[in-house]
Amino acid sequence: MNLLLLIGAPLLTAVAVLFSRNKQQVRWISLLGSIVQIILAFALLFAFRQERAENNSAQMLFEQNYKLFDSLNINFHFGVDGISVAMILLTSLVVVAGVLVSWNVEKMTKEFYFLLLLLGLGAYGFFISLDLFILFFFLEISVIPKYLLIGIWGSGKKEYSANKLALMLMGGSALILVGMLGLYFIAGHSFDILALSKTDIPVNIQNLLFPLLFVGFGVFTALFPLHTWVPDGHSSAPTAGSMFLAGISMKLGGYGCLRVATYLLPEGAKEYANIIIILSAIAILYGAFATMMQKDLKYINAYSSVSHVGFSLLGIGMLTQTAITGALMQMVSHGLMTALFFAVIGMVYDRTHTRMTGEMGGLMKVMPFISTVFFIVGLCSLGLPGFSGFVAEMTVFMGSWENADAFHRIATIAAAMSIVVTAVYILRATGQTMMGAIKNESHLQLKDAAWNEKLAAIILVAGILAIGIAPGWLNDLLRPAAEEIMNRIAGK
Amino acid sequence: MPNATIIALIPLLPLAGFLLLGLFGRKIFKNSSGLIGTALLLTSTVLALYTAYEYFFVYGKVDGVYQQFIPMKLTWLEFSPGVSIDMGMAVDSISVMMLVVVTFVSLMVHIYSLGYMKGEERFSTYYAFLGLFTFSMLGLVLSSNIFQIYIFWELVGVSSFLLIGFYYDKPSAVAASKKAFIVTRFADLGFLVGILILSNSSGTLDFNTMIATLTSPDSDAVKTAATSSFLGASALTWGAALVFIGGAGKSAMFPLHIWLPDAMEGPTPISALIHAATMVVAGVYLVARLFPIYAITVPAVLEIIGWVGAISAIIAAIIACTQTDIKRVLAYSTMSQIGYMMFALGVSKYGGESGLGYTASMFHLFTHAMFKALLFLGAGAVIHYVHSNEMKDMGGLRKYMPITHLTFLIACLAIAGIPPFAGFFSKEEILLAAYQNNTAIYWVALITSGLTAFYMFRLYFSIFWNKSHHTHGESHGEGSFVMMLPLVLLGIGAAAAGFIPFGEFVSSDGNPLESHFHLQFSIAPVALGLAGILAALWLYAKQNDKPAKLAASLGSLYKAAYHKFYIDDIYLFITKRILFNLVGRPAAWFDRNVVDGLINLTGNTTQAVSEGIKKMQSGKVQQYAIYFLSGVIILAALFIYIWR
Amino acid sequence: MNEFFTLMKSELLVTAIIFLLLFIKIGKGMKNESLLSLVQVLLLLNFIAGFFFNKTGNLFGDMFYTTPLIAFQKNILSLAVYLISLLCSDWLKKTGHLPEFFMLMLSALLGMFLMISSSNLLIFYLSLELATIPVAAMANFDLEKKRSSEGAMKMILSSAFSSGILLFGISLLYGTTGTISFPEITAQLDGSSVQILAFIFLVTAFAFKLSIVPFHLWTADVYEGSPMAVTSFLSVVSKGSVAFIFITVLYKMFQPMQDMWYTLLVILAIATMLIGNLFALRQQNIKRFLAFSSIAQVGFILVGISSNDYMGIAAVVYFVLIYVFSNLAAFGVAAVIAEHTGKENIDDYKGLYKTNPFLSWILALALFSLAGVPPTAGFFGKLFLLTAGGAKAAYWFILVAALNMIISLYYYLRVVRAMFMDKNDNPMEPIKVSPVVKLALVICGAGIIMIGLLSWIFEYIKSLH
Amino acid sequence: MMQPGLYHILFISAALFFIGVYGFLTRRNLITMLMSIELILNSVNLNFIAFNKYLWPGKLDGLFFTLFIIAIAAAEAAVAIAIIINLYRSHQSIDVENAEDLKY
Repeated sequence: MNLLLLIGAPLLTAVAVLFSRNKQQVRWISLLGSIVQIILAFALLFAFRQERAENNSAQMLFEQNYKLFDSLNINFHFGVDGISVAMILLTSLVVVAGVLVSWNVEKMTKEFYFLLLLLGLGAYGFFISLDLFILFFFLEISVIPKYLLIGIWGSGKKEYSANKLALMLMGGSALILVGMLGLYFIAGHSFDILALSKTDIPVNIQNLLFPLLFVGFGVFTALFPLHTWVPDGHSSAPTAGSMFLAGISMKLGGYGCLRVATYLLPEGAKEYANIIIILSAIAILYGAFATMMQKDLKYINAYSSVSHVGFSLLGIGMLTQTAITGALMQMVSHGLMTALFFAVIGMVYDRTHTRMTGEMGGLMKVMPFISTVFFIVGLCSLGLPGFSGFVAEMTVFMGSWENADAFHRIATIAAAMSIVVTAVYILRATGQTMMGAIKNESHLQLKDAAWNEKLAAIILVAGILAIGIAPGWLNDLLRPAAEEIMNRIAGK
Repeated sequence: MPNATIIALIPLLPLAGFLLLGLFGRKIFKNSSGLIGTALLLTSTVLALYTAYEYFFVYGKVDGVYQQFIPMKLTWLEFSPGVSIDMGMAVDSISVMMLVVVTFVSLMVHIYSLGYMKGEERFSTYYAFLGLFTFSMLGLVLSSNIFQIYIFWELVGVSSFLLIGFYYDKPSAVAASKKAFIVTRFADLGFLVGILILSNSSGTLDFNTMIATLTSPDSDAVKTAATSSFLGASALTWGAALVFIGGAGKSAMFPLHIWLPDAMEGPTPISALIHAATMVVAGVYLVARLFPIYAITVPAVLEIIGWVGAISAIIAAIIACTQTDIKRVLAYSTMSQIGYMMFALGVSKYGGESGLGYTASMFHLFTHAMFKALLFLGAGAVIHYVHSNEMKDMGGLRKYMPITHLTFLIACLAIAGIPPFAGFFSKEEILLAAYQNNTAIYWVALITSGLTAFYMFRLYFSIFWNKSHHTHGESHGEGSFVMMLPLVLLGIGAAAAGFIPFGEFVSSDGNPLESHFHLQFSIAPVALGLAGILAALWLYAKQNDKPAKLAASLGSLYKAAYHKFYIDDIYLFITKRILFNLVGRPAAWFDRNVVDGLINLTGNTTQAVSEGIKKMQSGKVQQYAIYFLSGVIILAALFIYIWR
Repeated sequence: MNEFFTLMKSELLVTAIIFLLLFIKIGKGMKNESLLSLVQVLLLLNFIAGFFFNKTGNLFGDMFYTTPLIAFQKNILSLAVYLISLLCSDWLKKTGHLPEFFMLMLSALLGMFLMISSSNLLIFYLSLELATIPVAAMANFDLEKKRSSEGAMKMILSSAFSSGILLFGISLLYGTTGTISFPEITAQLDGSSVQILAFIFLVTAFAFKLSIVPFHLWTADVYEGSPMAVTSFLSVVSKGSVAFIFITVLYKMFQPMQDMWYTLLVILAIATMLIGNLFALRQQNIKRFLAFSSIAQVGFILVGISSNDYMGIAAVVYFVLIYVFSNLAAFGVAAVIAEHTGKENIDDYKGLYKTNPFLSWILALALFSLAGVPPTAGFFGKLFLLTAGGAKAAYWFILVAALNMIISLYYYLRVVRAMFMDKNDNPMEPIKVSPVVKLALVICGAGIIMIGLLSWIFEYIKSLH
Repeated sequence: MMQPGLYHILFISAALFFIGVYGFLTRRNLITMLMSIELILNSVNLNFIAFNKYLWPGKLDGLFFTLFIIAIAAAEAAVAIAIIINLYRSHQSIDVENAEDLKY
């Protein structure tokens, strides 16, 4: 199937939104467009499985290559493997959910949806491009929409957060840029990932470039200690903004860490693996403990994101096939989960007009649906079987444990401890907001979720359950791709 | 080979109930939900009994040994070739026995709740949760893969959380449910790491393969694992011990027992189902599952298990003597009885006569399920009647609720180990096993049995005798038929279950083990039991101040026991003071101020610098020229004198 | 003779226009509007004509030479002038001395044309002055404004000073080599310290015109003081032209000294980017702000120049082309606002989006392009400059440049934030943008988006040399 | 009676140059600053002439350059003075220190 559709659909939708007359039109057009995207994503999934079933064992499927800047050997080179497919599915789900939950955005609706769709566009492009330059292009595209979304439609100290986010991400991309150019010149003027993966790069160069690339992408995926844009950004962003930010954008970083940094510079990865492990183990525990102290629901989820994303980085650092598979699963799972969490928080906030856990209570009585979803997402994030989080984390643990030395194992155990802390803060949050007696009398009149919110929640819950109950399909998708990466790391 | 679909249906029917009632209960089945749940469970109970019959009497035995069948096994998640989480069904003597226990008790509770929970606002939700719990428990029982058991383990945990917190608007209930979940979760951490170690050293997650590899002493897996030691203990020892920690958490073994008493905040039938008969014995079941590994490969850990069991048994018994909330008394007695089962495993060996402990433990598990469920349901009836958990609000109820009284008495006798009731036989075997293998534990157990009799009858007397009941609530009788039926059925079970020749069916290695009685041996415990009963009679049969005197004379010991030996407070100290104040708060502060501060600092310094150098742009054209000239001179100097 | 006409086509055209204006002036004159539109048409024609009959060749005994690339560079400049004439038409209509203004501007343009294709120090010097002095006069065009004349004064004095230094350098070069024609000098270079001194003196002149730190201090004041049209002319056209000739001088004339001037460029580039950014951080006046931002941009151009190969040339030309659109769009919006409301402070832009979405979007686009954020063309321009600079594998140099992009993003976002996010109780009233200006702005916006995505433009530039 | 050599002349021109620079940097009167620039330019002219005479007598590049410099200097001065006059109109003084509104 033609991958350009994945870029074309959001682009057309965005343009259509620009030319639509009234808010209602804008909403429906975006919804339509995002549904088309979901359809495309699933079509891609099935086409992909089909190809694999006909054991087409090419590393990348549906490759397309158009010349862009010929003299610089920059090409529109597209192609997908299991990882990209999984990420594209995630993106499409989050996009449609985001469109749905922001249904009653009244302020500058057109611009809002336009930026939202642009963000999605960037993600799709990023996940399918096999040319570093184009990859970087799409990565950068998504920065400014984030800035505007937070700055214009956000709440709290939004300007500050928006600035911080934009600048830190820009810093990340600056590092990426340098590493990218380094690769370009080392590999004899080529940005092509597949070509680069064939060339063997001198070790000293790898050790020089790997930190640049990994940290660069790491900023996007909240690599400790460069995660500080996450709490502020998430907490100030509008609901859909946080959903996209945590659900999609943070995944761009993780994907880059793996596909660019680790895959292209395996020696560098080995060199720095231990540092990555230490940092991510710290992030996991420290994020979890920091979360325990938060009172603001969005901060709770933001910090828990730091902690959860730590798992995917940990998996990458462990450099075993299972661990990397787990890391990827964690990306997908966390994407769905955290998007859902932000969606629910948004729903609660729209009704109670507060995000402080202390000011709520007993919401289960007045909004059973929302509370149930809240509870489900909580269980998912504390890694309960049947939900995606469990599958991902367990895979990471199993993979990490394959490294037989004490260092890796201690790191793994440290990471595993977080499941207890997670339980603590999730149950506290749930207990304070959903359970107990109703603190605020005015909450008695609150309404339960509307159709669009219900739909959004159901879509994401379905995703979570699909992974949690039958993880096989995702595993089949990711494992071979992880194997490719491992082969390069193992020097095969 | 038993029929896979039939066995699969046993757990799946309750799940269906959960989904049905969970999704549509609030609207469609508002009133019928209870019946639906009960009907579904009835079916699976029947199926369970059928399976048991088939297994034990049709094709269980192959040349005299009960085989294990795996009628179905699906790969759920493959980590790497050979290492995968499978969803399988292991059918062997203990799993079948557990199937019967779980479905039966669960059915009783379902029926009982029809009356007890009548008119609850979230009636259907309640039954949905019951279904979920039953499903997860059955899944746990049937697991053929250590990760599968972990999965259902967690599910059991969460459904218990849901049920404890069923009255979610009651802060104490919320707190209790949180506590239960988190404590067990903490134990599960150990379980998880244990799984990682065991699976890694055996190269599989499948029970049978794992046991096979780890119990054959010459397999290189064992060798390497034995050599690779950490803090002086071999990897396998660690793995087994950590797995046991998981079990200890669920089974409320000391010191992870603190959640169990609080868990009584849930509806009483729940306590009967989860916190007496089924979930809390999961730990015992887990150890029994991996018994060969413990017994053959790491006997040291088995030793520990034995002691943990014994200590829990006696501590719980002591505490139980001092509690006034009847459900808490029962909770502690549960803990104590599970202690019995644990140390029974602990003192057992693998195979043959020396495997008596194993059989005894399973036997006790079986009988205990009967009488403990009965006790809780009875207590439920009482509470339902007097609307209070406190002993002081009770007394002289025997006239008002005869059936309850009778069944309760049977249960008390059973737990006290008075022949010919069920408890007697199982306890007998346990004591025998302990006597044969570990005398120290035997003495502890003996004392405990005395205490057990005492506190149980303290409970019994102060509910049904003691002060004559000051009249309230005569209006309604002791409870509807649906509430009495389970009592009667369980009463029969508690009375008769002991006569089952248990060893025939369940033994450590599958070979039947005929149980024989040594009357001279059983004198001591029975005597002690009677002594306890008499003490209770003397103290509590009539209202008097002897108990107070006694408590006063015991002084600090009584106080300590009354405050549960301050274990809760220690936990509270660790979590609140240390984890929250010394770890969480600093972490949060550090993040906001140091890490984030550094990021902001870079920004602020840039600002400051730009503010600082603004004088350069002074607006004086001649100064510009000076800069110009100095630029020229510096560059010239650089390039002529330095980089030339 | 025929060759004379083809090779000097663009110069001749400009001269023709100048004389036409002169005759109109000394004749009975015309109404401003009609004259303006006439000039705009002429400039458009001039721009179009720039695409045809571009040959390689030289005249006057190697004093003047041209190539298709040079012709293209000249064309970029004439395009810029044309856009300026559109963007500032509101202001131009009002000014009293329209013909003079265009005569000055065009003669400056003529000077730049000659400068770009000069191959001899004498021509170079003459054309440089021709490109400078009229601009100084233009800078003073708001005759009654104090600031205007102050800016003009600063400009003329500093430029005179710098040309003094330049001349001294030239004289030394002449002394050591005995010639003033580029190729012969190249042959004569031996790297003696006198020559190095001469080289430094020469470079400072370019540095002055490009406003490279520390020779940049006049820039901001002059930009702020002079009328918007002049400011944009200074920031775009004269910068671009000097950048072009700078490349020629370095790559051709001083090729033997390349190691030396590489180091020099690295130093200057870093200093320029840093100082420019740091000053831009705290500017309130939009013109001053853009002045410093353009200084920082020059720093990036230097990064590109440092590569010393065709990639460098192509990248710089491409970047200047994009820079023309981006910067002119920014100045254009600022000009419109200043013209209608007289407001030049960034704080006045608060809440602009509410009342003037069109202007806000154009300005935002321009700023994003300047900041180098995709999908705007600026992203490609900056990236290619860095790619060119990276050829020498000096990663830390690229890193510094890349990190500077963060600072620049910060202050560009300040303006965006003011327009889109900040609350304002009394934002500017909606501005009625005249169709001509609107057209120009749309052209700029289209350019900003298109040039990057239409890769053949870059390919075309790369193919000329 | 010795002939003045190249270096004498170069010395003089250098002196002139620096006097000019000094004047430009120190004088407050715009006109004087302009005059100091003229000094610089003249020092350059001297250089050209001297180089041409002593080192490269064959060609006349230096001489021509000088002529052009003089011409351009005149033009420059003209514009500069025009601007200064205009400045005087607005500031009522031609002291450079009175024209420092644009800064920072």
